[in-house]
Amino acid sequence: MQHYCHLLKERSVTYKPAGTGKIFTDPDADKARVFFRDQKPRKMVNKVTTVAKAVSELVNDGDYLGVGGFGTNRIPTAILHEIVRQRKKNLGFAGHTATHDFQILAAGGCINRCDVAYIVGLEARGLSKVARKAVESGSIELTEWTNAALAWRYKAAAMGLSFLPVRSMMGTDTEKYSAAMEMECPFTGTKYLAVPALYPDVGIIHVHRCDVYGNSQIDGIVVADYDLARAAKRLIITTERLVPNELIRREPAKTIIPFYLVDAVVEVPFGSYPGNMPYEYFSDENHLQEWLKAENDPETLSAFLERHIYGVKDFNEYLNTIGGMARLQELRKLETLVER
Amino acid sequence: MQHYCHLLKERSVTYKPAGTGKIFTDPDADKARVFFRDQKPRKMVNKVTTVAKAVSELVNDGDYLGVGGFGTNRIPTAILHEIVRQRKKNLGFAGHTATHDFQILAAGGCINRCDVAYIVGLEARGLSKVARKAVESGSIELTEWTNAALAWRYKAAAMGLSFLPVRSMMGTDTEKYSAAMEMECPFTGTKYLAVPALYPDVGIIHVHRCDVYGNSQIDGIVVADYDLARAAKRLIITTERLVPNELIRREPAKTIIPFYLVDAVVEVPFGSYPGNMPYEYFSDENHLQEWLKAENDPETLSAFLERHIYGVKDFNEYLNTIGGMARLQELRKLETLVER
Amino acid sequence: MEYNDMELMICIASRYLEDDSIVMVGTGAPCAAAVLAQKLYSPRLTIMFEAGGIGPLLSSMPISVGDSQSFYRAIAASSMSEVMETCQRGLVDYVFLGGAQIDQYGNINSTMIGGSYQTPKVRFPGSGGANDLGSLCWKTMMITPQDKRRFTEKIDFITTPGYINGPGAREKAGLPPGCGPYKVITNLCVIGFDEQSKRMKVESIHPGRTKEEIIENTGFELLWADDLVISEPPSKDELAVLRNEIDPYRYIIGRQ
Amino acid sequence: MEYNDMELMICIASRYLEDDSIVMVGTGAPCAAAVLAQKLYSPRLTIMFEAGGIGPLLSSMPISVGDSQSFYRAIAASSMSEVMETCQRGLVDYVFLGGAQIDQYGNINSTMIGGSYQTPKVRFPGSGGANDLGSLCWKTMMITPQDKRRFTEKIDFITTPGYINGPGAREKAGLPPGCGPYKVITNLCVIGFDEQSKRMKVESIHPGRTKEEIIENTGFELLWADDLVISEPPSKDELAVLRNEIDPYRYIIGRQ
Repeated sequence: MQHYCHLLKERSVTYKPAGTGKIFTDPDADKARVFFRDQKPRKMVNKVTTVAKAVSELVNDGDYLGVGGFGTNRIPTAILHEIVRQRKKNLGFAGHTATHDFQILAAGGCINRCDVAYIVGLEARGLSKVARKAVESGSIELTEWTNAALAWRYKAAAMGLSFLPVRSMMGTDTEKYSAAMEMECPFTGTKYLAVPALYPDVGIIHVHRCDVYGNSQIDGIVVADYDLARAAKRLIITTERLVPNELIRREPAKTIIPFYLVDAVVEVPFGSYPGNMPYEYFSDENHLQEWLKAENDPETLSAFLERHIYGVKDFNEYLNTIGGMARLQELRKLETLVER
Repeated sequence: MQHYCHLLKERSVTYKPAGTGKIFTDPDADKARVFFRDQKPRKMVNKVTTVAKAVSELVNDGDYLGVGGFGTNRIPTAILHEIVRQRKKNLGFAGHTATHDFQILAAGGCINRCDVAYIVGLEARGLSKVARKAVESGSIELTEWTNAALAWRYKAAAMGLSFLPVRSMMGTDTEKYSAAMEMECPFTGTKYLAVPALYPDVGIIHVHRCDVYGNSQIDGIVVADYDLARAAKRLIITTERLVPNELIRREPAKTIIPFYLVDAVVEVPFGSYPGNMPYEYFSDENHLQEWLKAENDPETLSAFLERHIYGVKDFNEYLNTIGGMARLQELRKLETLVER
Repeated sequence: MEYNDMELMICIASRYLEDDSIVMVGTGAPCAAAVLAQKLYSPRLTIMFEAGGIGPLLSSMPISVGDSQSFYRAIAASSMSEVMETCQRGLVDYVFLGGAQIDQYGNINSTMIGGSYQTPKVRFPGSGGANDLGSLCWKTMMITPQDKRRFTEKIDFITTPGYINGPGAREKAGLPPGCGPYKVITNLCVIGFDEQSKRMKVESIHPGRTKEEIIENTGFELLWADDLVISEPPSKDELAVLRNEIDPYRYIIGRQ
Repeated sequence: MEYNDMELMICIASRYLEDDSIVMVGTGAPCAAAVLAQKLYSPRLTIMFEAGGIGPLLSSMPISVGDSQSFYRAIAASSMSEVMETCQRGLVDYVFLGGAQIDQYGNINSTMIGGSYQTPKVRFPGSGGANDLGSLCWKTMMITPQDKRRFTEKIDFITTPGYINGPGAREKAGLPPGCGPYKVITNLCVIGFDEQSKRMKVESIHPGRTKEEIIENTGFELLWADDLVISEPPSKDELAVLRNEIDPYRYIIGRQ
């Protein structure tokens, strides 16, 4: 009979900082446990509110944000705009393939620190000058990570741990500017980097449907939102549609986010605009290009932001500025996953 | 701005064996990577076979098994019977709420080592005398764990790691007879137990539907099967129904097990019998009671096993011995999740 | 009102589950107590099962904590790791555990008695998820008949941690601070745990039972609350709901 | 046949993707190469995207690796951690990466140039998942124009590990053994990596290009394969499928 008991032996090892980056959030799992015990709303009550109230009550200056979706896909645009509109300042940000989401907050000058894997690009569309300038000017303090590292940092928190071991980043400058620690496997001696659990102050996620309690379902890929929802100390859900609790209970295996993780629920149809909402509408590539172009010049950008964010009172008014329902219907037609 | 950089400091720590248990499977993630690279079937080809062939070709004497479902719920009974019928010997077993599944293999005398959290009971139904005797006689070498520890050991493997840190088991005899290691968090110094990744030689999972390639969907709770499917070196899927690939592609978010994890696919309607298959049929409590009663006496048990396992040629014949379609229809009526 | 021990224990247990909390239960009496609490005292109590079922609308009692009932019209049908990690994250308030032996610090044995680990005299079902839940949920509760065989000075195997050997021992062992045994509900009394010593302390004696009877049925020295009271017996309402709605076939309450 | 550099690179890249393997791709040229491989050489190639899409039937090219296209009629729509863990588990054969600079060991910079880390002269999009994929997938490939600015002796920032500084360096750093850069496909040639030194070695020169031209456009010393050949130019079939089926609007192949 084969055993692997030779792996069980006492030994001393050294934990070493692998990089010079900073840790912006407390990875302590015990403190998170106490917070979750005392502050997470285990009341199954109606949590429906407005975008304005959700932001004013749950997002404070200085908070650290985790944003759901994937840059221009299933992003909570309404909340991001409102954060800019309410001129929130000194926010921290988890930047794992953050694209238009980061662009919005950078344009608003809201961010002063960032765990970064990908923030200044918009994938195939080009780069955001505003985001880039914010980073190059040193106005945002950065710690370097990778997409997987940030996903795993959420996962560590979601698992109720203070760290997880990972196998990427090693041997690179990405590691050198991270805040990971070198460690090794207690059994095999395999080298690992430990990444600290990331418990954001506020998580913001846009979903396909949820009930008034916050029980939420997402169609298609979930990116890192399963773990973000569990890691976040406070969680704001925006949803394409509010649905009866009965509908959630009909297919409970689809529930990605149970109500007890959720602090506020807002129904925001077309809430991912100008991003893509799978099965609902495609991204508005024209508007995204307008954003990028507006960034070429500070005055143009000011006017652009005034027109689309500062000068409108809410997300529905923003949708009017881009062509309203007529344009939205076009985007619905462009969506691959809408059967016709 | 708040930082937690005081957590980043070099320090020496000691890893210590926490228990006297044995490790039955190799937790080495690098060896698993090479195995997966060279042996996992990334060919999207028809993998449909028979129960007899799947067992004779993929289960070897001495292998370590991981069984899906939850004891009497969504268990791969046909494969378990076939393992007994083919008189496989010296198998290892991961016992996280193993009930009727372990009972079958214990009755066949197939197991000689077990990572154990729960194996001799059948929950509210009572205890299996055969399973109990196998354990009490010392004929099965045991290492002690918990349900979560075993689920997390699968998860470590599924994540491509050699260990995961966990917060249970500490301070108990459960820990003392485990093969965990004491360690601490590289950031916070929080105490953890490290549990070794569990890569079983063979995983066996019963699902609601899959295509000929092995793309599999499960309705309802998945228990630990998401991770088991990823951890297993070889994977046998039995399915209530074979469905066209097109059906899988219609709802890709439902795919729990992609084809490249799967070595063999067998269609076995009522394949979890006498267990419960959610949305399909309820458990046969009468037959489970007969099993328990038969175990009161070795001769009765021999006759029982002869009648239901050794003396039949396959699972469909077994279903005939318990009353065939008439009985199965009754169980369909007893199922809570079948709407009427 | 007439009632048996099982009915008594379930009714009393149900009163300790606060509204707007999450309780992890197994099959049988704990599940009945949680559903009774939902129906009478804590309508927004969320019931969780370790195999993955979260917040089901239980029509009847599950036979297995992973059967179809355990996620019938649930708010989520998840996985064992999801449920266990929810506990590890600190979101689960109560758990009910059972066992063959318990000591004065609330340590529970559900693994084995006698002999050695590899060849025990009697092997029980084992931890299952009990150790995890007793380690990670905030308040551990127990419903159990009380006798000297079960309530012993030294248990043969610590499957699930209570307060181990006294104040600070859980934390020293590395377990998350601030949780541990909360109430033990027996056929004779309700036992809490002394804040200072973390030892069992009787808080209320069931109607018709005596201190002497409790002492006789306990293998270690018990502490007694200064404000020791007589337990409120099962109410008419409690019994009616339990008998008529929750367990009409007396699967659980008929077990005595 | 006439073809441009982008078409050439895509067609050549597509031939290196073995059937029955898994390839992780981004948007643009790599995705086009993978789909071309599927259509002509490796029908059972599985395409994966880092945001969670697995095995889609791509009708057109995604704009984002997380958009609806990335899991259109996919075999699974999963998550970033699922995809990254599949890489970490050793199941993903190929990954295509891009970058602003690359050195002779195949280390890639997609993070920044000049200045300091906190105030770089130019900040690029960053690693995203590139570092993870280059660390964890078996064979890293690159499609890139070749010039001295990109192919430099010393890159400003190692975003993604190549062979770091030579044989054994990846393993010493702690990365999983046995993986690393495989092929760099440029507008001038196909470059592999020398087994001994882990340095770039030119394997085939594209039709009409010269050794001198390659040297001129490279900021470090290249090795040359003993069996150096002329690359097979894009075939009629390859170009037809690429132009008519994969990128009819020339979004990618018109970029030059």
